[in-house]
Amino acid sequence: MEELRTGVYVCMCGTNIAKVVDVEAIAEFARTVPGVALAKTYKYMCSNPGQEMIVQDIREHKLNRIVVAACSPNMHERTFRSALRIAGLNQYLLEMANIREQCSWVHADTKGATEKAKALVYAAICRVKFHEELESVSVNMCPNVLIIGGGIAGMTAALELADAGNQVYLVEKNDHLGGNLARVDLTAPYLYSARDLLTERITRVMEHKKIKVFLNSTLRELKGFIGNFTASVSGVNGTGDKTAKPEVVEIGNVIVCTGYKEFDASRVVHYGYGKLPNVITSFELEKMIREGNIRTKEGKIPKYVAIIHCVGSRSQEFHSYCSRVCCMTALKYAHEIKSANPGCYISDIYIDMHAFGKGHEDFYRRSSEAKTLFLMYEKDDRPVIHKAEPKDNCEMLIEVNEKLSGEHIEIPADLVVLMVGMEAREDSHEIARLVNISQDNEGWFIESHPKLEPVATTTDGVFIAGTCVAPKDIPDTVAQARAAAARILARIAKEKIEVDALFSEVNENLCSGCRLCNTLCPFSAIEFDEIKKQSHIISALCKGCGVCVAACPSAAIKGRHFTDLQVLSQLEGLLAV
Amino acid sequence: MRTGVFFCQGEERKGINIDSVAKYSANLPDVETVQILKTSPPPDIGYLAGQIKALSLGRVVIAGDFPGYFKPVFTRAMALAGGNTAEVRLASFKEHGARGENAMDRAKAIVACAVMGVPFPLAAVPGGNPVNHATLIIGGGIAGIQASLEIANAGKQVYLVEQSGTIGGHMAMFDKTFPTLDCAACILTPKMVSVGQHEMIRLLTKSNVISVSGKPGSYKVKIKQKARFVDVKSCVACNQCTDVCPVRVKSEFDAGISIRKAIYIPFPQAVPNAYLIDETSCTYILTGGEKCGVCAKKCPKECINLNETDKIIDVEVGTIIIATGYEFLDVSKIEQYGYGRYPNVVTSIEFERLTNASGTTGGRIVTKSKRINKKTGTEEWYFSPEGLPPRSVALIHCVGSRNKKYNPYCSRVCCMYSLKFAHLIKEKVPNVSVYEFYIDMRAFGKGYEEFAERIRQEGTFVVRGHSASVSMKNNQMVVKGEDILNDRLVEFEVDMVVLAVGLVPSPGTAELAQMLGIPRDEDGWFSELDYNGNPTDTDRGGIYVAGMCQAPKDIPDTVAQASAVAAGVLKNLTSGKGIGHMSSIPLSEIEAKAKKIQIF
Amino acid sequence: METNRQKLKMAVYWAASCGGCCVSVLDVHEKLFDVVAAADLLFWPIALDTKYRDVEEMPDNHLDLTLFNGAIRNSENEHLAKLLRKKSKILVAYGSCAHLGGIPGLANFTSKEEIFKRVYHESESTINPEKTLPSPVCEVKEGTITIPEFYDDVRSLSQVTDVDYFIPGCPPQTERLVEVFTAIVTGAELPPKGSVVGAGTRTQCDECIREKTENKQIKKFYRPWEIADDGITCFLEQGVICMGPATRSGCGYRCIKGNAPCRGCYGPPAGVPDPGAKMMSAVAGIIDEKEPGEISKVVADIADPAGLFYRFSLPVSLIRKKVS
Amino acid sequence: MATRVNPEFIDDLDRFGAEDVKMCYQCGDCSTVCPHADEIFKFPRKSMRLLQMGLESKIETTLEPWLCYYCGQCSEQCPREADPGETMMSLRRWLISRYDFTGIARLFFRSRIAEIAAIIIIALITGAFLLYYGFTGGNIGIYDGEGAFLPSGFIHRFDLTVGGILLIFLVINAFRMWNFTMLKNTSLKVPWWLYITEIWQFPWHFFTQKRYAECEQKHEHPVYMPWLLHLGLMLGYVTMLVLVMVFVEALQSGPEIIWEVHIFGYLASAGLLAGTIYFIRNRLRKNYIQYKKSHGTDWVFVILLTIIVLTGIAQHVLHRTGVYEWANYLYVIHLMAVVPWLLRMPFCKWSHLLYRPLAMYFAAIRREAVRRQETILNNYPVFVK
Amino acid sequence: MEFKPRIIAFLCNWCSYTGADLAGTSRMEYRENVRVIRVMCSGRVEPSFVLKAFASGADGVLICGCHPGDCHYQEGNYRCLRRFTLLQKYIIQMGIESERLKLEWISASEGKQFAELVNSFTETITELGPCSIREKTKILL
Repeated sequence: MEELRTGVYVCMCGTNIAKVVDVEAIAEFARTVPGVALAKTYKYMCSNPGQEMIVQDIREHKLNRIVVAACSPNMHERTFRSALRIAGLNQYLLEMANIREQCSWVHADTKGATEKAKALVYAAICRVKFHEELESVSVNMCPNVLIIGGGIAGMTAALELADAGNQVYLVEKNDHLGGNLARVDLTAPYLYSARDLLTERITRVMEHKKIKVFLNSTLRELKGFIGNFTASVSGVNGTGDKTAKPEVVEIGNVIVCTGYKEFDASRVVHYGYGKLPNVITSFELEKMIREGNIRTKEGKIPKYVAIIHCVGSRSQEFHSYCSRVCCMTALKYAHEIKSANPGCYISDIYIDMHAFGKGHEDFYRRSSEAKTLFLMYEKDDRPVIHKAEPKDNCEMLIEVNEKLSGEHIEIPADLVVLMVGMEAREDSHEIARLVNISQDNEGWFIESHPKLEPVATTTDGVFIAGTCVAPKDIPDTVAQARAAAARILARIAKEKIEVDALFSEVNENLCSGCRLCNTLCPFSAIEFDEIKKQSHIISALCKGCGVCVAACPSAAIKGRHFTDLQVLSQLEGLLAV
Repeated sequence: MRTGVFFCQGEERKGINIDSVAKYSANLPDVETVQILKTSPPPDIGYLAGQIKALSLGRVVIAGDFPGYFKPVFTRAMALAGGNTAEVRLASFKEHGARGENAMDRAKAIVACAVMGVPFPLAAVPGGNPVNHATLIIGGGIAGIQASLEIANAGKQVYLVEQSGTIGGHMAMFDKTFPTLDCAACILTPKMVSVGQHEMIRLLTKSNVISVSGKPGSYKVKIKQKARFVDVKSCVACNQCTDVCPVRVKSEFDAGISIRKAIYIPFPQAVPNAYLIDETSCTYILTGGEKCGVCAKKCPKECINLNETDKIIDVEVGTIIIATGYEFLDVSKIEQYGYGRYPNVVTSIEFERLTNASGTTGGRIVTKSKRINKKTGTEEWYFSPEGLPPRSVALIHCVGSRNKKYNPYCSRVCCMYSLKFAHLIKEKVPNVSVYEFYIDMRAFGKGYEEFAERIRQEGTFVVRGHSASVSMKNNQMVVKGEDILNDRLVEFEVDMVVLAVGLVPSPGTAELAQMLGIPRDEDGWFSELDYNGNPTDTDRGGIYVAGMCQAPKDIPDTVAQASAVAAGVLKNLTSGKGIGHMSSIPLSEIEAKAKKIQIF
Repeated sequence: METNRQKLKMAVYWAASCGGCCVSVLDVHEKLFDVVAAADLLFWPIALDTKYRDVEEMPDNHLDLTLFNGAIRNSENEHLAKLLRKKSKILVAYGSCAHLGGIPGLANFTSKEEIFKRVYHESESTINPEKTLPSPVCEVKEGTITIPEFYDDVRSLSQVTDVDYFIPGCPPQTERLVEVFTAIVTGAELPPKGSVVGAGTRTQCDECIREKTENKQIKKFYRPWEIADDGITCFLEQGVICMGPATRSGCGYRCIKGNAPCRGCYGPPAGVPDPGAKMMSAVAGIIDEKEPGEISKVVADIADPAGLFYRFSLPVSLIRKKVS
Repeated sequence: MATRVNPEFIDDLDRFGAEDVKMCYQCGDCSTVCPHADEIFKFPRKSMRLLQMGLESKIETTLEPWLCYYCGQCSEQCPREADPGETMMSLRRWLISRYDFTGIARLFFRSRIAEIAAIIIIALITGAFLLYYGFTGGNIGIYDGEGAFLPSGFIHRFDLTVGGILLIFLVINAFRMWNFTMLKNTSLKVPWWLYITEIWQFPWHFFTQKRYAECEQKHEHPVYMPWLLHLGLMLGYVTMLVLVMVFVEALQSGPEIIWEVHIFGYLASAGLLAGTIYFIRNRLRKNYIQYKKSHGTDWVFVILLTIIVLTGIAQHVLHRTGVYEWANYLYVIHLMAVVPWLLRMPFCKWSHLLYRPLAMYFAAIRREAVRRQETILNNYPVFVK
Repeated sequence: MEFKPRIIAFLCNWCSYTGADLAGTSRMEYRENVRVIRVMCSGRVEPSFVLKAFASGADGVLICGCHPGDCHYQEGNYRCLRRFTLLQKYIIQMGIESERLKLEWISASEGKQFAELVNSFTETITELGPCSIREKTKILL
C-alpha cells in the first residue's frame, strides 16, 4: 500500500465555524496525527479559491486522502468530491467532518465545541484511511418493454412507449383487448363514451408497428434484472391456437397492469344474489343499459330500483377498503335508469358518498336534482333484501336502518343493483411471484413508496399501474399508466443505467450460502446462485442501505463506503480524543 | 348506414352555433335526418323510437356538449325500434375540446366522425411542428419537482419557474402525510435537493412567466425574475443578515403564525438554500436606499446586493407544463366560523404549521397566548411554545367546499387531512377530546378507509353532521352541530377549532390561462383536453397540466399526474413526429382521415 | 535414531479445560505411532511425568511445537503459557478454550467473588463453617503453601501471549490435527502467523447439507427440544438458533449431523471479530414482526442470549466480561 | 316494524311547495343555525329527511313544522340551496291538509284554480243570499235599525252561523292534530296531568307569539318588526273576529261611535292593514329568503285580506259619513270576502293561528315528559346543552 | 473533575442526520457530548458497532432512524428495531445499564426533537455516571 498522505482542510465558514470553534487549534492538532501530510484552514472552503487550493495541494503534495471539516455533507459533499475529481483523485477518498451544523451552530462553549470538532476531525482522518477508490458501474438498458395486461392502462402505456419509438410487447390473457373497461358504456361523471375511448386505443394499438400484441397469452417466466430481462410468453392452454411454444423476448422494463376483478356478489348472503332473480350486479345492469332494455327478469319495466353501494367494499367481512369508483358509477346508473324509464323511482343506498373528483360533486348534485332518494346505512349494519308480498306492490323489500333519519325502514324495489367492489385478481399472486413484486393483505400490488413512487415497485425495472395497485377511476388509471411509461422513457433515454458506487457486494470467498440475507433486501437485489450455493448482489438493484451487510453473520457482504472497518475506525477515532 | 343526427344542447354556448353545425351535418353522407331537440324536458322516448322506425335509421348520433346525458333515452328508443343499440353514437363537443377560436370546425368534425362511426381522437392526431428539447415547468411544488426530475433524469433541459423564493410548494409546509403518516419533509427534501443540484434543471425562483408566444414545439417564453438581492451561489445561509434585520413580518411559509424578517430564508431546507429579501417589507428598498441596509454591511461574504434589479429571461422551449397548484379559500368571508374574530379558530394550513416539528412551537399543539404589541400597544394573539395545550379541539370539514356559495366542488383532501389532524392531536396532547364534524367521510384511496377506521378507534368523536357555527359563551368557545347518527344536537366546549378550508386555484391561474390560451372549467381549475383519455393534455399542443391546478387531488395522484406529463413530454421528444394543436387541424383533414380509418 | 531430519520436539499442555483436547490427541489411535516416530513428546502432563522444572530448564525455542489447550484461568495457566511460549518455536492454541476462551470463558458472566461464594460457601456439597476461601499464599503448620492465583476473568491464550496458530474446536477434529501435524513434519510451507489452521475459511453452512431456502422469517424462536426436527430443513428456518452461519467450517458439521444446532465451537470466520454480535444481528434481522411489543415477545423466546451467542467466545468478544 | 319508504311522496310534496328538498344532502347546517331547534325537537334537517324518504306516518306525528317560524336562517345557510325554511312551510301546508278530514285543504293546496273557484262560489252565494235577504226585507238606504238593509241582528246570527261552521271544522281538526301528534306518536309516554299543568302554554303562545320573537336571527330591520307586525295582524284578526262574533250589533249601531267597542275595531284594522301592506311589500320585493317563493295559496290569502281590510274600512267610513246606500253595497262586498275567508281558514295557512299555539302546548308537554323520563343518554364527555 | 459523558450517535442519512442538521441550521443549542456517525440506514447499525463503542469507552450509544413506515429503504428501521431489542437484552445480561443504549426515531423535520433528545440522553448518562466497561474488560498483564 502506498504511503498515506492525508490533507486536512478546516473551513471557517466566515465566522460561522470560527466564532465557536478554534479552527487553528484543530489544524494544529491534525498536523500531529500520523499520516496527515498537511492541514490548512480557510475562510470559505466551498468557495472557488478554497476548492482550487485543495486541487493544487493534491497535485503538489501528492495527497491521497482528503478530510474537509466544514458544513454538513448534505450541503457540500458533492462540491468537494468534484474538486477531488478535478485533481484526478478518486472522489470517494474524501471524508467530511461536519463541524458546523452539528458543532459550531449547536454549541456555545468554545472549549467544548473545539474538543468535539477535534474528535470529529480525528475520526474523519481515521476513517478516510480505509476509504477505497470506488467507481460507479453501468449496465445496459434494453429499450424494449413488456406490458402485462391489455386494459386501458396497458394500452395507454404501450402507446406512450411505442410512440416514443420503443418496441412494446403487450400480453393479454383474453382474446380481446380492453379489459374491464370493455364492459362499460359511459363513464362518470361527464358521461363520455368509454367505448369510443377504448375503440380509439385498441385501433391505435393494433395498427402500431412497434407494438406486438399477444392475445390469449400469459407471462410464463421473467428472468434477469432491470435493463436485461428475458421474458417468455405463451398461450393459455386450450383457449387459443396462437403460440404453443413460449416466445422469448428481450426486454428492459416491465409494466404490470393486470387490473381488477369484480367482487362476487353472491358472497354477501343477505343480498340474495343468485337466489332472488331481480338482484343484479352493476355489470349486469350496465349490459341492460347498453342494450336499452332495463327490465326485471319477468320482463316488466321496474318502477322502483334500488342501488346498494359498497357490496364487498368497506366491510370487515370482505374488503376493508373503498373501491373508489362505485359511488360515481351508482350515480351514473341512477341517471341512466331514470332517463330511460322516466317513471322510475331510484333509491340509492350508500354509506358515504365518495364524490371527490373533478365534476363528481356536481354530478351528485344533479342526481339529487333528479330526485334520486339517497339513503344512508352504516358499514356494519348492511341492508337485507326480502321477497315482497303481493300486497306490497313491488318485487322486493330492502330492510335497512337508515342512519340519517334513525328509522328502520323498508324500501320497495323491483330491481336491486349491487355495486360490486373491485378486488385483486385471483392470478395476481402468480404475477407477483413471476415479476417479483409484493402484495398487500388484500392482494393489491405494493408500490415502492405510496407518495412519491406510486408506480414503481421494489423491484427495479418492474412498474405497476392502474387498478392492480388499488381501485381507481379511468383518469387516474391513465395518469398512472403514463407515469409508468415516463419512468421507463427517462431510463431508456440514457441507454445505460448508472449505478451509484455505494452498493453492497458479496465476497465469494466468504459466502457460505446460509441465505439469511435473501429475504432482507427490500429491493430484491440479492439473488441466490443455486449452483454455487452462494448469494449474489445485483449491483444495479442495490440501493446501498446496508441492511444485508449488518445481517451477514460471516461478514461476507461488504457495504461499499460504509465498511465495518471504516465505521469502526471512525468510532474509535471519535472516542480517542 | 342510414343515420340520424340529433342535437341535444342544453344551453346555447359561446362559440358554437348549433344551427350551423346542423346544416353542415345534413350534408354528410348517409344522414337522413338532422333534428335539434329540446333538452328540458328530455326528449320523448316514444317520439324518438317513432322517428327511428319511420326513417329506418341504422345509426343515431347524439351531438352536444354532454350527449352522454341523453344516451340512455336514445338507447331505449333504439331498442324499442328494434335497432342495434351499439349504433347510438356520441358527438361530444366538450369532451373533444370544441372551444376557442376553432370551435365550430371542431364541432363539425366531431359530428362527422360520429356519423362515420370513428372515435374522434383517432382522426384528429395533431403533429408536424418539430419540438424543442427544453421544457418549461411553471410551479415548483411537488408536481413541478416530480415532472422536472422525471424529464431532467432523461437528460433533457428543464426550466423550473417558481414564483416564491424556494421550491417545495405546499407539501413542504406539511408535517405528516396521510394515511401512512410519513413525514413530508423526509420524502420531499431529498427531491428538492436533487432539483437544486441537477445539471439539467435551471431553477428560476422568484420568477413569473410574463409572456408566451410561438407555436407548439417552439414556444418563446419571457420570464421575469424578481431581484432576490442575495447571491444564491455564495450565500452560506449563516443567518447573520437575519439577526440584524429590524423588519418583522408574518412568515408566509408558516402560514402567518410566526414572524420572519425582511431578509430571510423561507425554511431551513429551502432550495436554493440561500436568503432572499422581501422587497415589499425591506426598509432599504421601500425607502429607495435611504435607510437601513445593515444586512449588506453585516454579510461576511458580501453577497447581498440591495440594488439588484429584476431580470427578464428569455427562454425557448418545446413544451410547457403547468403545475401551479392551489391556494386556500379565504375563510374570513365565511363568517359563521368566527375566523379572525376568535383567536383559536385556525385554518388547516395554520394548524399544519403549528403541529409541524419545525414550526413555531416545535410541534407542540397549543392554543394561542396573548401579548401586547409593544409598538402599537394592541393586544395580539400568537402561538407560543409555552402556550396551553387545548383540552378539546373541533375539526370542521367542508369549510367552503361542497357549498354552492363558495366552492361547489369537493376539495378531495380535507377529510383525510382532518383525520390526520385528529390523530396528531390525540398523539401529542394527552387527555384531549377531538371532535370531527363531517358530511361524507371521503376516505377513498389506498389505505384511507383503514386510516379512518383507526382514527375512530383512537377515540376521536366523529360526528356525522356539519357544524355551521362557532360562537363564544362565557369566554368559552363553543361549537354547535348536529350529530345526525346519534340524533341529537350537540354543543361542545372547545379550545381550538380547525377549519378544513376548501381549495381554490392559485391566484395567477386566470392570467396564466389567458396567456397560454388554456380554458378553465366553471370552478376555475385548468381544463384538461379529455377527461378520461388524456387527463393531463390541454387544448394547446405541447402544454400540459399536472397536479392540483387541474383539480384538487392528493399527493400520490399529483405525483402520478406529474410523471404522466413527463411521459407526454418525453414521447414528443423522441417520437420524431412533432406536435401541434389538436384544435388547429382543419376540418377537411379530419374528414379525410376519418374516411380512411378502419376500426378494429 | 538420527535421520536426515531432526525428530520434532513437541509438548502438549492442558490449562483451564476439560481434558477433551488431550483426549482428542489420543484419538489419533494407531497414527500415534507415526507421531511418536516423527516427534519426541517432551512435555505432556496427562501422559508423561515431566516436571515444570524440566521445562524451565530447557533452552529457549527448544520445543518445535507446543499444542496448548485450555483457557487461562489462573496464574499457573498464565505462567505456563508464557513459559511454553518462550520455549517453543511454534505455539498452537489448541481447541476452543485456548482459541476463544471456550466453555470456561462463560465464567466471565460472573466474578471471582461470586464463583468462590458459590463453590466454597453455597454449594450443596460443601461444609465450610469458617467460610475459608483459597488464597494464593497461606500459612499452615507445615509451612507456607502457595497456590496459583485465581483470576477475576478467563482469558484466551492469545490474550496473555503471542500465538502462532489456532486450531479451533471443542475438541478439534482429530483428522485436522493430523493434517496440521503432517504439514509441520513434512516441512510444507506454513501459513502466516496468527492463522486459524485445521478449519475452513467459510462457515458451517457451506458444508451443511440441510435444505436452506430464503424462507427465514421468524415469528417465534424455539429451543431444540421444543420442536420436532425434520432432519432436513435448516434449523434457522425452523426457528431454532443455530450458530452455524457465524461459525467456521471444518468440523464436518458434526452437531448438525447429530440433529443438534451448531453451538459455535469452531469460532468465527476471518473478518468477524465478535461472532456473537454478528449472529445477534443476523438472527434479529429475520424476526418477522414490526410492533415493538411483538418483537419483544419474540426476543423473549431467547432465554439467554449471552450464553447462547457467546457460548465459546465470550472472553474474546467485545464486551468480554460482565460489568458488575 | 320497518316503516315503508315512499319514494313518490316527494313528488306529492312538490305541489305543496317543497321542490328543493330533494337537494338536501343532510349536512345538518340548518339544524345547527336554527334558533328553535333543541335537543328534543330537531329540525329542519330531520323533517327534511322524513320528507325525502316519504315517511308520511312519521311526518304526521311531528310537531316540528309548527315550531318553525320561517326566519330563513337555515335557507340562507344551506350549502346546497335545498331551502329548508320553505320545506318546513310546505310541511305545514301538508299537515294542514292532513289534519283536515274533508280533503278540501289538500285540494286547495294542490290546485289554485279549485281554491279560487271555491272562494268565488262561496262569495257569490254569500252575496246572492245577502242581497236577496236585504232586498226582500230591507231598504238599501238604511244601514241599521228599522228597515235596515242588513240589520245587525241578522248579521250577528249570520256571523254566528258562519263562525259555528268554522268552529266545528277547527275543533275537529284540532282533535285530529292531537290524535296524530300525541296519541299516534307512541315513542313517549305522556302522563295525562301534564295536559293540565301545561295548559297555560296555549293562550300564552297564542297571544304573545313569543317564539316568533325568538327568531333573533331575522335579518330584517328592526329586528322585532316582523314579529310586531305579525302579532299586530294576528291580534287584529282575533279582535275583529271577537268583535264580529260578539259585538257586531254595537259596531253596526250608529251614528255615534261607541268608543268602548270601536277603539278595538280601529286598532285591529290598523294592525291588519299594517301587516297586509308589509307582507305584500315583502312578497313583491322578495327581499328576504322566506319571501322568495310564494305558494299560490299565499297570494290568495294576501289578496283576500287586502280586499277585506280595504272594503271594511271604506264601508265603515261610508257608514259614518252617512252614505248608507254605498255603505251597504260595500258591506255586502266586504262580507262576500269575509265569509270565504273565514270558511277557508281551516283549510289554509291561516289555520296555523290555532295549530301553532296548540303545537307549542303539545311540545311543552312532550318536553316535560322527556325531562321526567330522563331518557336522553349522554355519550359525550362534554355535552353542554 | 466533572463527568463529561461520551456519547456515540448513529444517525441514518435520510431522516435523522438531516434532522440533526436542521437543529444546526435552526441554531438549537444542545450538549456537546454527542458525536455522530452517519450511516445510510439505521438498518446498517450492527450490534458490534454498539458493543465496540462501549468497549472503546463510550458512556452511551444513541441510534436514530426514520419513523416507522418512513424508512427510505422501506424496512431498514424495523430491522434496526429488532436488533436493538435483542441487543438491549444482551447488554443487560452483560451488566450494562439498558438506559445507556437508546433507539429513537427522528425525522428530517424534527431538529428540535433531536436537540431535546441529546440533552435528555446526556442527562440520563450523566446521572448513570461513567461506563466502566472499558476499564473492567481491560486485560491487565
